[in-house]
Amino acid sequence: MNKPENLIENGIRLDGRKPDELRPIKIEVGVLNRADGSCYFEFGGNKVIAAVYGPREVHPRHMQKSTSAVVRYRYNMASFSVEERKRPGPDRRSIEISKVSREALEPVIFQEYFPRSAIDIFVEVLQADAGTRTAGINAASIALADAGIPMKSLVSSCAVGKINDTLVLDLNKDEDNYGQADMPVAITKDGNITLLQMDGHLSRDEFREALEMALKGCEAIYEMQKAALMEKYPAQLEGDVIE
Amino acid sequence: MNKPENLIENGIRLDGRKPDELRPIKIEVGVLNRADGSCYFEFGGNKVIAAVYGPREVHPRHMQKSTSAVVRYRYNMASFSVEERKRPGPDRRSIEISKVSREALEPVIFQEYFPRSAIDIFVEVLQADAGTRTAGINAASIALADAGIPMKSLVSSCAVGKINDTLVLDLNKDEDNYGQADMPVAITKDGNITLLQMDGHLSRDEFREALEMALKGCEAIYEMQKAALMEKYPAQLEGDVIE
Amino acid sequence: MNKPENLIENGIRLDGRKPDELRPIKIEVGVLNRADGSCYFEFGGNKVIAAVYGPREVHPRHMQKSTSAVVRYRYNMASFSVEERKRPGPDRRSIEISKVSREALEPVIFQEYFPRSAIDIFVEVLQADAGTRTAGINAASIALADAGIPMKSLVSSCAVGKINDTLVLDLNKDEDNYGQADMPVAITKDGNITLLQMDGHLSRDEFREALEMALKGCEAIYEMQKAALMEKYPAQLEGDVIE
Amino acid sequence: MAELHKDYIYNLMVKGEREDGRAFDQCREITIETNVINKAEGSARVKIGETHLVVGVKIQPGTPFPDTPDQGVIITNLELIPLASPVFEAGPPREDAIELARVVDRGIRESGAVDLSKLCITEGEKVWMVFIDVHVLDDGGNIMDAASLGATAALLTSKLPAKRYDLGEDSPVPIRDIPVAVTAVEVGGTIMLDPSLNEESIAGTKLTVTSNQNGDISAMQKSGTHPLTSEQINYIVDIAIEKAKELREKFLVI
Amino acid sequence: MAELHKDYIYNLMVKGEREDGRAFDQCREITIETNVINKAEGSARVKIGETHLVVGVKIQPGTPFPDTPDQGVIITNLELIPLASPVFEAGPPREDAIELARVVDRGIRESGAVDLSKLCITEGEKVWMVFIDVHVLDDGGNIMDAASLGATAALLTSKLPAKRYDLGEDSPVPIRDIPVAVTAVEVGGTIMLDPSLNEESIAGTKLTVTSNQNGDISAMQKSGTHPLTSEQINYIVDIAIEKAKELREKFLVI
Amino acid sequence: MAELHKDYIYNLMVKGEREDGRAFDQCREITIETNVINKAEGSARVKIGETHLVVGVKIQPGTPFPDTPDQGVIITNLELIPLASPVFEAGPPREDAIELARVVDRGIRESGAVDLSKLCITEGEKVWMVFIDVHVLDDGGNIMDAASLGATAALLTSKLPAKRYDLGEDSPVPIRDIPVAVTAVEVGGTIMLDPSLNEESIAGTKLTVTSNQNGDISAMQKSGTHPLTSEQINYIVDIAIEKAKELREKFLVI
Repeated sequence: MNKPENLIENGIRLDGRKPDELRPIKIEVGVLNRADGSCYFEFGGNKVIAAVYGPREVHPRHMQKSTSAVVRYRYNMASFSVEERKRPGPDRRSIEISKVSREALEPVIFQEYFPRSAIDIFVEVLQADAGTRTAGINAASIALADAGIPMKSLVSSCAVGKINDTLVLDLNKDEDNYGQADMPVAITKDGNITLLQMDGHLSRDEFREALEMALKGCEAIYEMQKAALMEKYPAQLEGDVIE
Repeated sequence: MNKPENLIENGIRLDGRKPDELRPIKIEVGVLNRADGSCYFEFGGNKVIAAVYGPREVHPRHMQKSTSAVVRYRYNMASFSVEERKRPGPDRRSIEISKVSREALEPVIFQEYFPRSAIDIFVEVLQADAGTRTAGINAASIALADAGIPMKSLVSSCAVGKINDTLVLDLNKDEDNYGQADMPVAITKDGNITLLQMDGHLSRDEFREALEMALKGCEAIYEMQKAALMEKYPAQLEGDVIE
Repeated sequence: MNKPENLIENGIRLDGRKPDELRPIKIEVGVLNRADGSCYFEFGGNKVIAAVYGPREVHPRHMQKSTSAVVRYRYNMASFSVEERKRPGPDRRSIEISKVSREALEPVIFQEYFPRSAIDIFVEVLQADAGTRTAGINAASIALADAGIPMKSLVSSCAVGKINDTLVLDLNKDEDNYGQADMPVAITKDGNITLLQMDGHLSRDEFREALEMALKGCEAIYEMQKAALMEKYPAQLEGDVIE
Repeated sequence: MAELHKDYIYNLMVKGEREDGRAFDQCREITIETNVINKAEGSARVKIGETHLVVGVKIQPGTPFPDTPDQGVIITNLELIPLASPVFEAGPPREDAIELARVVDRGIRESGAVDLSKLCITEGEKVWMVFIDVHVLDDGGNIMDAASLGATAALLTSKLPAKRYDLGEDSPVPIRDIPVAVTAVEVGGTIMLDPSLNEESIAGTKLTVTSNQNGDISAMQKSGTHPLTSEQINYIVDIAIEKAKELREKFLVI
Repeated sequence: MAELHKDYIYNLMVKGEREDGRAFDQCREITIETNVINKAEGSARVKIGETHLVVGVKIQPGTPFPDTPDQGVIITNLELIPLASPVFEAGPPREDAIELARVVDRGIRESGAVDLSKLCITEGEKVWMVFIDVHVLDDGGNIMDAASLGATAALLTSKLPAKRYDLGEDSPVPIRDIPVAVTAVEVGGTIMLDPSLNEESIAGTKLTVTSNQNGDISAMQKSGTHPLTSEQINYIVDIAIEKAKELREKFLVI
Repeated sequence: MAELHKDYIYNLMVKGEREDGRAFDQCREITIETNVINKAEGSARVKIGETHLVVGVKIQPGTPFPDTPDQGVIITNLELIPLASPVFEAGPPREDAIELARVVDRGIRESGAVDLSKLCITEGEKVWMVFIDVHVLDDGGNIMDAASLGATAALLTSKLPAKRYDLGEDSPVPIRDIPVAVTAVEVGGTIMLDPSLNEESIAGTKLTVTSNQNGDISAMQKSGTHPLTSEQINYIVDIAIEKAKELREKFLVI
């Protein structure tokens, strides 16, 4: 797509959404056999799959922690997930995303229950359309629950951006390419913020508003994550921390 | 060489061979001082050298097997062994060849005699002219015997190919470049097949015939391998497994 | 600079120096907080900084020596230290320089005092102007003393070169680029030679003269190194090995 | 897998049975879904039993190899990512991943499945580069056949994206043949098609046979350390060609 | 750092104090020296407390990215070399070095600090490539802000070396804005600016806010595993923007 | 080597003897065979005592370096492959292999052995790239001198393969000088030429001196941790130049 004149007109975005509207979300829990927990997550044009292995032994040994589990997170894009073929293997972008995504999830995991062990989270992006890191965190959070890893809360994530001087929820690829700012956020169910990145241009007031908007988006996603888990595990979740 | 009109005419190949004729073979046993066993093997225009070290300690430790030796095989082409200079170091082709060559030899080695140790086989291609992997396996098999590694049998290897719709033994470079199929095979002295790869085009019947042809080629090579070892170790080989 | 007609005229070099004159030297001892010892060394247009850590634990373990310390030396050029930006990371040149520099310093370190431990020397070239390896060795030698590593002697280093058929001390970049020979040397205070490299063209007699010239240059540097350390550690050095 | 379980599978086999009730020459259930990745020029999701992978084909202009200036280029990659199995590790592909990729690649290349000369844009300068990337998501055994099926299925639905590069109208990838790889394992003298993960773990050797529409063989690969006899090989070739025909007709009609 | 010392710092903090006597919203002493490397097109040496680094800017002609044929390129590298800390190791940059480099880079890029369109020499063919290399010499904490300050200061003194490449007269790098990154840490609910190494080691989370001349935000990065509340974030944003203004006026006047 | 054996060699040496009966300034038996690899543009097999290596020279057109647009390029590689010694390991070359390659390279480059200006095909665009690859097959000590001899011998028999690249007739590589490297070790004050593996293992330092046809020095390298005195160095230089003359006359006449 070439740069459109307006990304939003009369309060309606090019894909028909309202400013505070998320893209459609589809969640499947437990889609993989080998992994201890897994989740397929569609978020608009994004298709990601998360797998969790663990708690399990740590290799190499010197990475063990004596009083808690090591959490590892690998965000990876399939070569065919983007317009221009991506070379296989980690690049600087994916290494940074892996780091902040891990840090977005670590605070909810009871790591101290599993000293000397590893909890490995793998997120594969099969199709990318802006927002892959937030989709990955949403998927990973469900996969952790599916793997039975004890957690204080789910983590829910989405971005807020600015297009044509308007704050909008959950940018798609075109809005990201031609927009003025992008700010991915992740929160726990209590509204504590575990991921925050921003680039572009926001005034101090816009930032405050954007953050509020992101929190609301995350809350909506949280309900969908919970529903997906309830459907798979109807009994166990009654009165559980996930709720 | 540009593509010739015919690779075989009146049953005679461009290098003067008959369809079921091997290229000249020259074998020297024990050509290296540092290695525990070694063999220089010329196979037509191929010049390869194989060295065996072991049984010896395994590094890194976690590669040890508690009940048998680890066999490792490294096939490597010298930069100057081919027309266009090859970049030093392993590439995907050499990694695959190393794997199938190792698997061609493992069944004849009494690995269980040497728990926690390594048997390292190194094959260097100094000059390449199609068939380097078969030359390497032939050389490695002799080098293993030269190193005194207990073996059930030697392993003998050669390829069959198809040129101008005719099955021929042991393709040279031009036949490989312009031919229709190439099928490297390795066997033990009992005719058990330990290596089989094929690419090109063979009908079901051609394949059966080609396999027979390969077995005969391997048997001829086996005799030469045995003779070379007998020359070096006249006494020991009497009545031995190598026979 | 394009190739000048003469690099030396009437016994005066393009930068105004006499043939046996060193470039200006500036030494600062103990410039870093985290390192156990450090030294900033300016040698004409060269700006290098050396840090020493140790004796400390060796990682990975298998690099330990049971009866002495391991000395490691990493010479590294900042990307911006040269005219054409240098790619970050070690290259073949820096690996060789690291090796010969380490070997220039090892003979003066009492390695046997610290079995199973490491003495790590890091030299960063911030600005390069020919002679970086000699500047690095001079800096490292002081940093070792600053770290309190027991040493038999300081090591002092400079190069001799040939320009317009004249032997000159301590080549600068232009003299190096357009000169006829370059020969870096390092010595202990007793005049024992711990580094010697040469490339270019020297007759047997020129070589003898060049070596004498280098030794004198090193002796002058040794006095400056000692003075810099005396200034920082006035009391301790009285009657010490450094003297 | 525990030794006890290995014995169980082995003993079943001796009785002529498989853990999942299949006949020795029977494949597990297969599903293929194409066009699953809209950023790719072609794609397929393949499930064979518990094995699950996605193949994406990316196509873009590039420079031909000097020795084939008038032919397009096919590059096949396969990654055994750690998401797909507890035994896979991150990092550069290991020998098994490389072998799998190269056997898939040879199956396509040697069968002449793609008419490479029609992938030439300007001789010696610009040709279509076809990247086949196999992304394994769940290793339930026999990745080989799933990858091969997926690669062929994805190619059959792939388009040359000429429009995007101002090179005219999009067109399908020029397909000439439909290779299908079928893998058998040998366990204690018994030959079984389409091994499950458990069966793979007790098998000494696999043999993959890739065959064409006319029943000819275009690629073979023995993998593993147990020797095979000529008879075993000829038997596998026969049933693999039969099975390939079945699979082709069922899943890969153009 | 020993546990005992961590407790000491923590207890001080509870009493409203910092180890070095600063107020919570006070930075350590800062010195910036520019043009310290004459082989670089621009350079700066920055010291913040015990943290010490050198930033060098190298500029040379290169090929633009296909999607921005009329714009120059900025590439930011940061190395945590083992000279600078006993915990840094040689080898390819790790995730913290990569994160630091990318946050410095985004601060400059997203603020529009450099007018990239003026770095175009021949559209689609040749543009200026600006390499910003951050060489950390001593890690005393808060490398982030030192690196950002250094990068901006070095850019402000950088020249396009047109003469060397026969492209006309040298000229300054076209600067449009002056971004400044300010980092705060959160420790047990308390927010502190410009953390020392000891403070960093007990902090659960850092938040870096990069702001422009007009007080707008151009980049943010939360780093670390402790969650933050909206209130904490908004508070940090406010003081970071104030502090950035101070630093800009003190150190980065053009 | 066992400590006992080291002592034995050392004690012999004190008595003025070497393990293999040579004089201190005597080389082991040398054989050089050229044109041993027909795929290479030049090649040589060198044996010095138990040391055995093959040098292959590959020559192909390439782009000159920007700062020497009218000169060909020489690139020297040396690999210490694990076939050649139980202590060599696979992987990227380590510091000793790199040092060996670079000393061989400097010997050839600094002596002006090859007239690089005659390797220019089209100034600034196309020059001959000469790759000298040293493949060590058996490490019996003093790889340095064997590699240097092999490189020179291979160059002397190398051809520019102009025909293959449609660049006219093949012609010999333009040789101007014949550098020869000679290495001595110092053990407890004694200087020995051409060290065997055992001698190397007890030596503290090696010194390699590469000299030209006219007896001038073109490259030197001290390697190892023992210091040398000026006298020792001057002595080594003298005997190395003598020995180089001998070797040149015996093996390297054009």
